[in-house]
Amino acid sequence: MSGQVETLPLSEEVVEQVDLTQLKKILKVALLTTAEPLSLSELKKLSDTPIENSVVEGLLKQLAEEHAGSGVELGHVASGWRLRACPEMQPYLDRLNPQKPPRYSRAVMETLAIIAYRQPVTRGDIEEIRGVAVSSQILRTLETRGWIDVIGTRDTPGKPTLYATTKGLLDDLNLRSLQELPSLDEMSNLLEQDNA
Amino acid sequence: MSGQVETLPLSEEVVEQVDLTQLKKILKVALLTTAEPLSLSELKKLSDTPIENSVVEGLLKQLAEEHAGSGVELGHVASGWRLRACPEMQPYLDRLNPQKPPRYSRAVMETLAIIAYRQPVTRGDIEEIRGVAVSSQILRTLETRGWIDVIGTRDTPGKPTLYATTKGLLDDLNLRSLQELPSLDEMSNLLEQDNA
Amino acid sequence: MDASEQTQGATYSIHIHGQPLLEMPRDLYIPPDALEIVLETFHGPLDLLLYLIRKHNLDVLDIPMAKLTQQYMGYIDAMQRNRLELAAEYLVMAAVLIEIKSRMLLPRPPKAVEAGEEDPRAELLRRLLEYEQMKLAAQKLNELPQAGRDFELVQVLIERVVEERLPNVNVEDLRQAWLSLLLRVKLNVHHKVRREELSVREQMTRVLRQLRHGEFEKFEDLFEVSGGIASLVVTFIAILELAKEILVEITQTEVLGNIYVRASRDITAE
Repeated sequence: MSGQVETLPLSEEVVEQVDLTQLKKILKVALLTTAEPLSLSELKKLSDTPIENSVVEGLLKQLAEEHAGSGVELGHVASGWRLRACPEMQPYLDRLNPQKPPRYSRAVMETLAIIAYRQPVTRGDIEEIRGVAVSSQILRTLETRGWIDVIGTRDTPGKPTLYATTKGLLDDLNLRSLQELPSLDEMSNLLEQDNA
Repeated sequence: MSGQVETLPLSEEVVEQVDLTQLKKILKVALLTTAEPLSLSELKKLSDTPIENSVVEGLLKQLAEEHAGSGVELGHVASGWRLRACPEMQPYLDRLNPQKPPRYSRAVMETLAIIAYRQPVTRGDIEEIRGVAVSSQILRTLETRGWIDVIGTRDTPGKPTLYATTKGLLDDLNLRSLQELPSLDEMSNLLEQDNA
Repeated sequence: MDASEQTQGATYSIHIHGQPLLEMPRDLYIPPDALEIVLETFHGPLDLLLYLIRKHNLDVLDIPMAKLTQQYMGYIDAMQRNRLELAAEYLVMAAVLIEIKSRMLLPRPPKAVEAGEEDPRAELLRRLLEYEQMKLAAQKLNELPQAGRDFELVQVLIERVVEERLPNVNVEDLRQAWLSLLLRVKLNVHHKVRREELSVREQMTRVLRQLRHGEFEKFEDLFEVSGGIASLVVTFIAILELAKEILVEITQTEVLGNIYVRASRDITAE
């Protein structure tokens, strides 16, 4: 009897301290104000009293359900939980940030075109066609992007590196093969039109 | 009769295009994803069809009401509308980010006050009021924070730079205009201190 | 002044007879350790003067110049005795105070008084009040909740930010690049453009890739039989082209024996 009397107020106190509605509100605000994912252990810090993982996870599940259809979703990624805008909101958000995707310089595009149509080519070949020196930076940009790679060296003095385009380029251009690139005939026609 | 038949589909179409529930959702997501305030004209871009200011303002009012008590509030500041966490949530959020931004020194705050209340001012003006030299560091701190800005030069010998405060300062202080700054103590009140 | 006795205060909370430093005694006694704090506490001479006036209940409208100057000089002397680096402004202010004091000692001609000639203290008063006004304004500004310090802004992630770093290129871009190149080249050389060139080049790349390991491969293994006759022909031309450019080595050890192909010596770069 006395044991019961002693434990009762204690457990009541605990229930009182962990105000789940309040904690859910705090979790939500934390997720709203943090762009980085928050781990479970970070989220647990938001409770004034020690709390079980399962309780936090339960609240997160509730939050995820409450956000359904709101254009924002609560997701669980590798490093924790985070809110993000649903992809279908993207077109609207883009209207606010018309930050156009960066464009490659003419030098990069011309180098890529030469490699695509004349592969395998050396840097010297590219320079000969473009009429100017090709910086390592340009080639590195295209290599980093995974659009060109080194497939060997030409057996001439200096053993120049041979570049060719990759499957990755075709994938990114949504082509099945290099033959689907705009044909050169078509282009020379265009050229003639220009001259006409 | 034929007139009615012709106009009816048209007005229905308009009603259909401006789906206010959808627009409110888009406005909300835009406000959730943007830390910078969004102006009315930016928010209007989110509608697929041209829309009245009053309609957007009505939706913003609804959103503000819906956020009441959620720990997040929709506010109207100098550059537009934005969501912020209520200050009472800060103690919890500080647990996640124990590195608080440093408080500015008295010298920085006094310089800011002089620029805010006496703008546009030159460095000389600030030094005259404070009675001490103003270091470049102080001005740079305020410029880097985006709170002050060079708005020109005074047409006196040496063409000293003129400083003024920015909308960013008002945004960061959650104010809509300079008139909402705390009012200055009247000189007469300062004098009366003696007599007390 | 018995300074040595009074050094019990720590650097940041100096107490004199139990009183914190900021409640400085009227006799202007300053413990030596506190001087630096004094310099840090007061932001310039106006600030120090305001402190003296407010703390000693001096009348701003009728500043007793003798008393104020004496107290101010007390601080300056103490700081200089301790060879603390004193901002020049403090010394300038000392000169201003002494000047005002001396002008007040001179009898003012009645004419000047009638003509409303300014009290020599007027300018000092104006400056003091203006400074005090700004000092109080700064305090109030600092009390306003600040973004990042007192409240956070809501910012939910938009994934795009991460994804969109790389420029997008489409076929049209590539075509335009090539076109502009051709335009340029056309000015110099007549460029012979042939349709089939592309697939030959493509096959050259494919064959070279296949041979990248550096070992001999059977000639027939280099062909993609499923590609049809046209493909076989193009591949054959490609291999010949590679041989012409000394990119591959083709060998046949016996008549009618297997033909082997391998990349030229240094072609196996990786």
